[in-house]
Amino acid sequence: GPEVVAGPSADPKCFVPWADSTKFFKFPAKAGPYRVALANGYIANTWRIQMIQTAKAYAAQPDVAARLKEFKVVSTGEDVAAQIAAVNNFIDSGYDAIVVDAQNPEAFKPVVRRARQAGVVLVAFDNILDTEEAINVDVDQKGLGVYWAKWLVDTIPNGGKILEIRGVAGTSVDRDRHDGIHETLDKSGKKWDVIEVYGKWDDPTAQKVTADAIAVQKHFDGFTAQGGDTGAVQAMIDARQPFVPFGGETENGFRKFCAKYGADGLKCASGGTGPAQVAVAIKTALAALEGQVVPQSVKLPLATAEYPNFKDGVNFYSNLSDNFFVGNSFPTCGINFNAAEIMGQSKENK
Amino acid sequence: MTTQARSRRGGALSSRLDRPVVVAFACIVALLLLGSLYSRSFLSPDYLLQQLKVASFLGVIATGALIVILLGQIDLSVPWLVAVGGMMATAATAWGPIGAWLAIPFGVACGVALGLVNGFGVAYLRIPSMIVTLAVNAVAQGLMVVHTGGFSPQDSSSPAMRALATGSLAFGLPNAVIVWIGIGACAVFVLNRTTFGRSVYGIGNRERAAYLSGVDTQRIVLLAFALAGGLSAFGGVLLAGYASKAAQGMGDAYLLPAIASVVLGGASIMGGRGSYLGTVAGVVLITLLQSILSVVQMPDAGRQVIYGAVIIGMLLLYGREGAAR
Amino acid sequence: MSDWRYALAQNRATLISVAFFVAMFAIYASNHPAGFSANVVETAANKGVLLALVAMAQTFVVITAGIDLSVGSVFVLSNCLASAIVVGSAGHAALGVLGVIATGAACGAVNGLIVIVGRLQPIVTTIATGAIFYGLALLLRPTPGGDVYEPLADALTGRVFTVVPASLVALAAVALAVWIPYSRSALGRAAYAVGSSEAAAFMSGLPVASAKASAYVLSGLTASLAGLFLTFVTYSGEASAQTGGSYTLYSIAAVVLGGVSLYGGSGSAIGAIFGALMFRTIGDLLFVFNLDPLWQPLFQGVVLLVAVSLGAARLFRVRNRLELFS
Amino acid sequence: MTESEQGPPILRMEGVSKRYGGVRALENANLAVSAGRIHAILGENGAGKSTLIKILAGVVAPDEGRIALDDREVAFGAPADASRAGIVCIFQELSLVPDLSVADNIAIVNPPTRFGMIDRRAQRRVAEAALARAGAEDVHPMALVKDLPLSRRQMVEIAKALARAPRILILDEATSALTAADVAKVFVVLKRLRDEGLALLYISHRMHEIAELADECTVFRNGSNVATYPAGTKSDAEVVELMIGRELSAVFPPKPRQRTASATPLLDVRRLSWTNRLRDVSFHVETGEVVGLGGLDGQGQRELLLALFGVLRGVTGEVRVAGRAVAPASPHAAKSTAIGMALIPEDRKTEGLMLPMSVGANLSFAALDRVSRAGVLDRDREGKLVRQMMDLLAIRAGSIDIPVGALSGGNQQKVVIAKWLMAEPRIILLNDPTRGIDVATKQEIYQLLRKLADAGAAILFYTTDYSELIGCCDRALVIYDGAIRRVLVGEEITERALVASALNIDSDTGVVAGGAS
Ligand SMILES: Nc1ncnc2c1ncn2[C@@H]1O[C@H](COP(=O)(O)OP(=O)(O)OP(=O)(O)O)[C@@H](O)[C@H]1O
Ligand SMILES: Nc1ncnc2c1ncn2[C@@H]1O[C@H](COP(=O)(O)OP(=O)(O)OP(=O)(O)O)[C@@H](O)[C@H]1O
Ligand SMILES: [Mg+2]
Ligand SMILES: [Mg+2]
Repeated sequence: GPEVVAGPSADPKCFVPWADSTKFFKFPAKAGPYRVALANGYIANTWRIQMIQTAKAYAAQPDVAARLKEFKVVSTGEDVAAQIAAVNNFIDSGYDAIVVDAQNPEAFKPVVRRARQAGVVLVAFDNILDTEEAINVDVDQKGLGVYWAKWLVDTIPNGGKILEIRGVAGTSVDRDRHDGIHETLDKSGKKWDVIEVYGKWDDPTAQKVTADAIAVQKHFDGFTAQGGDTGAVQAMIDARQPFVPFGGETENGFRKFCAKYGADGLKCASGGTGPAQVAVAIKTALAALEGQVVPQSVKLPLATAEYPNFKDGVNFYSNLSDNFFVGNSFPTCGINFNAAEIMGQSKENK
Repeated sequence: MTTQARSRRGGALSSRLDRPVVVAFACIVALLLLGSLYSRSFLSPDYLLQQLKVASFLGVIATGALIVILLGQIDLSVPWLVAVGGMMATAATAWGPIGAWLAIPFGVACGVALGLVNGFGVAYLRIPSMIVTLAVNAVAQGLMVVHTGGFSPQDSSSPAMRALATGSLAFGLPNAVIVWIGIGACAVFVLNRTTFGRSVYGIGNRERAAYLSGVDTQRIVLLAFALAGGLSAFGGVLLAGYASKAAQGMGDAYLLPAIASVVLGGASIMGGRGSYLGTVAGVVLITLLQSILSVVQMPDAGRQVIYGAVIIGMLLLYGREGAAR
Repeated sequence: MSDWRYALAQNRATLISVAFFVAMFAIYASNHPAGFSANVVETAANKGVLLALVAMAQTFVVITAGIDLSVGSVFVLSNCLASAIVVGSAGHAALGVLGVIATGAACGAVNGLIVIVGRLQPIVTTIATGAIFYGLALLLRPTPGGDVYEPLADALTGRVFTVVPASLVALAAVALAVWIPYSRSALGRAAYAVGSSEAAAFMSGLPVASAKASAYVLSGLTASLAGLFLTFVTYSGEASAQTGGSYTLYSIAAVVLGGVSLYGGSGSAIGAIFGALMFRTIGDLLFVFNLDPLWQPLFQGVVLLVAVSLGAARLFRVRNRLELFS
Repeated sequence: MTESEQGPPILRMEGVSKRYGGVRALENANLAVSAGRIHAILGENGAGKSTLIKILAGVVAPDEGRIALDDREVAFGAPADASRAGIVCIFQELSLVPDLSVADNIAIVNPPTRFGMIDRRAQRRVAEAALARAGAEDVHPMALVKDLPLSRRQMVEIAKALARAPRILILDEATSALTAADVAKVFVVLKRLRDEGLALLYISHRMHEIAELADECTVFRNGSNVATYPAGTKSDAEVVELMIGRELSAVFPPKPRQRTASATPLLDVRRLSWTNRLRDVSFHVETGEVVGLGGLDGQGQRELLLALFGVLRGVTGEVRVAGRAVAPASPHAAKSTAIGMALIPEDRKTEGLMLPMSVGANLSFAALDRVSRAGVLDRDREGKLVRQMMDLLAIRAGSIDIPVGALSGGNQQKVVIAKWLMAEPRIILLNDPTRGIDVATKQEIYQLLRKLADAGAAILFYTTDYSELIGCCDRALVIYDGAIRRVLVGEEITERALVASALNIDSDTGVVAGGAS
């Protein structure tokens, strides 16, 4: 297992500790090149596909490739037990570091223990692990909710009726973002009436529930969505609901709409962390393997853009897919994928 | 004996209304009235048209499910055939001006192709449909993942797809509903007035007897699955038009509702019995139920419980098998 | 034909699934970077046993010519429940285990009641009850979490005699304690009879209702054992609709791969268990072959398609085409 | 009624009625059964015999009426109740479970158990004993029922009933698929049971069986009992009149004079072989000819019909239709106009009909090409043809829209025949088409066959009933072990000749060559 040491970390600009109390790890330095594995769960959506493309692209960058002996990716589907088995297999097969996008953040206690015993560096991202024993590269999900709500509070002068389009029930991401939104709204002192629907982070579903809500409620003063935002805007357009402020995620399609209709009232705050966070996770893993000091919990910055700052080719891409997630730059970590790079990656390989 | 007691004719020689269909439509009205206690808007034309529009996607998909269920089979490949339809159509849109024309037929054709694989497995390899279609679903998912990752595909819908799914021609009637009516009319015709339809009912009732009657059962089954695949994909095309883009998970929410609406409409899951009108009722019921539960702010847990309980309650009203004696 | 030829013919489907599993696992283990080690087997076993139990649950109902699309939900519900009540002291945890099992059996009883008394088709009944059970799971665990009595979890996911995975021992125990006595009892055979021909079973004066009811109750019970085991593997509970849905569908695949007829009346849970282990090994093959990550789902789909198509080989031996229709 | 030689009835049914929708299956029916007697029930198809039995067995609940057992009124809620009261029934639709073994089936109700589990050794002993008692030692107790031919299943069904030690044993056309040899064995058993003091109810459409077996007969017509009399006190003609309410002329239509063989027979089969079940079968059927297939059951007759109809795979040899070589690979191909074949299958419930579908839809199902254009049905034409066929075969159905499963067995069988006639075949293959059919209907079918032959069809007719071979066929092919053993022409077709060649007893030496396989 790693030694718990005092901060700061080797690269304090990139590896920002989550809180003042965050521990710092120092693993015994190993000689490279390393065998690193990515244990992904579900794969069949754009976010995950993009994430895997990014991981491959990052691992192929010359300075990273030089430090890697092997980079292996396995996707095990929805089933958390299969993912646990995959991580165990990686441990047994002698990989030096394992990067995980967990299906269920709570389910990895035994795995974390096993990795520790085997001296394997375990780094979780996106859905981080509920543990202080492994490294988490963490998005501030609650902070994202706070960000959207704060922006709505600032943009809508007198409060009003908000449609909150939630994600998948039963997940911690959904809960954290929801909590962030509500705490902020409640504290604002304005009067808010929030209607909640579940859009499952999916455009058609979000569109359908939004359309239903508009048909029944007639009018909203603001929107906030955790995903499926493009669909939600589409539903506004289809229902001829006048454009109102919208705090949402970082889908390319959403930003396209925001750029196009911003002047007509669709003022947006678009924030989130794109799939490129996998690169930060790999970077962290490599740093740990090399014996550098890293925080147990790394706080990822949010990639945000607000009305009227949507610029084609910079923070959205009109010629690319709507499903593409745009928040891919972490300048403090020297990670700055542009869209074409990610989407074109395997085309060049093939 | 159990089958005879409450049996319905297949291939309608008469067009008397089924009891399940009548009750299902009554349930729809009851549901709306119940909803209107929460908000008058549930009875507004806007809301109802919106529901019909959304129902038409499920309606198109459930049409395929009905045909397969009438055969006594089941199609579990719906989720990813829907996705294939939407994603392939939008991908074709990128092929310049021809692409815009080809988009819809191409998407549907891809669904038909995978449907043919289903049908081939069921009819010629005699693998239980539940499992071939499951495998084909997995293959379709695999293909779409490769497709998304490897070809940075276009996934915005063509204007034609948009118009088909969201536009409206006359009297504010959404085009999607018109498309559904068209497909429904074809389905009713095919099931009731053609040798194909009659054969489907026959095979669903007793495949062995149909085979010995000189019906080319294998070809019929193959065709039925191809048709179902095409309809799933077309549902995906419409859905992509509605959302103005295609995405991988877009079909996930359609498998169980499609089966449930067919059965809520009075069809027997064992095959050979069921009508299109019933399926229409089932589709509207499911759509309304989901929508109302979503709008009345029911937490997700409660929504699931009520959704399941209402389906069972309604089936107990009219969907029961005959008693053993 | 002599006796053993009949016995062989009647167990052929099960034996084939065993053979296929052994062959596939041999390919997997011999290509595994860590080789055929106790760790590798334990990992595979802990994962395989979950699906094996769910497949066994599915088998009970499929034997009666029904289908249980709520097994996945019962599995998830039991997982959530176990993560809340199989905690604390040993005694408390033991009571919790009983509570989980009882809940699973109750879920099965609800299904059985609706199918038998309500006379609804099993497939829709269980779609609907599946939603209800999932809703309850969500009520219990709005977000992932919970805990489990660790000594028990560690014992059951570890090894006995340092080499044999405890999970396999537990699976064998469940098969011996639940499946064998049931399938050889008069009630179990009535369940087979009902699945083969309900009319004939009724006319023969068999207890059709209790045969079906027992199948559904045992299905729920076994599914809850799987949920319990998931809790032991993950130390937590999660109300995941995806997990429920995929386990339900995989259980059907496993049952078919294990030679259980979806038309009812034939097959055994032993076959289904090996079908499940085989299905899991398909997933494991990803690990030993170096595939582009984006091609992995396609690879799995194609292997599954090929595996289920292998059953078609028997068609070449069919001389009388009418045999295809039974 | 004389009750001198018998005790008081142990079972009485009084004023029993049962309606299915508008159909009166039973109307104020009465029946009394005594111990130590075999009581036959006669009646045309749809007279209500099976319904009566089902009520007695607890399968169907009567609308009104009472049942008294040993003078105590009883009401059976389920077959298990009747079974407990000692009433065991062999139903017209078999009640065997296809996926279970013979032994499992025989011991299905009360299997011997040890520690709560079925004791398979004991069960096997029970099964072997029951099979031996029924005279079916050739059935292996571990064989699956679904793998057995129909005639063996009937024997298993009988064994199963015997194993349950009944007080009252009911056989509803339980011998309809059995050959004479099996029937003889079963009769020995039944007579012994009677002598042991059981009450037996026996339903059959075979008059000679009833003559041989019954002590007492009750005739049903239109759901009511019309007469009860001691066996042997009425002539066949009188009985038939009681059953159908009118006199019946000669049973078989007259045969035409012998023809000379033509150069190109309509159906010409040469050296047809299939696995080890058919060996070098060569024969022909002329236009206008009815050729019978005889022999013991299960000697390959069914396979021969299936091979011609394109159902079997790996058939070798040559088949010519009107001089042209054909090799249909499916019934679809065999039905095509180029070949024009029809097969009336063995089991109407699983092979001939879609029971829940309407009578009309069933009738037109094999002739969909005839009632459609470019795949679109012409409903007027369909309705017309359907009604034509219903009239032609005098099918009794409330309407063409009711499910065919609601018809009586005999009427269902007529629907099977009619649906194939609607397809206008040239070559008609029949697989035991009169099984379970009453005398009057049988007669209609014989006449129909002759009419079809006269109109230019070639008919190949397998039957387990010798009298049909004798009465109906121009020639009879006797099959033994997959090969044609003997061809009998015209007057040569006699029961003696048929039995001798069926058993493969060479009429010259009188030596039996091998047993049944
Ligand atoms: N389940 C049913 N539903 C509707 N009608 C029925 C049903 N069963 C029997 N019937 C009708 O009841 C009448 C008596 O039928 P039943 O089977 O008792 O005749 P049967 O005397 O046994 O004739 P067969 O000699 O043909 O077997 C027939 O008209 C039949 O159509
Ligand atoms: N399904 C069956 N139907 C008929 N007979 C059977 C069946 N199964 C087994 N038998 C016969 O019953 C006897 C006992 O069978 P078997 O040897 O399988 O059981 P066993 O050895 O007592 O039990 P076990 O399987 O627990 O070892 C054998 O003679 C066997 O041929
Ligand atoms: Mg009868
Ligand atoms: Mg009959």
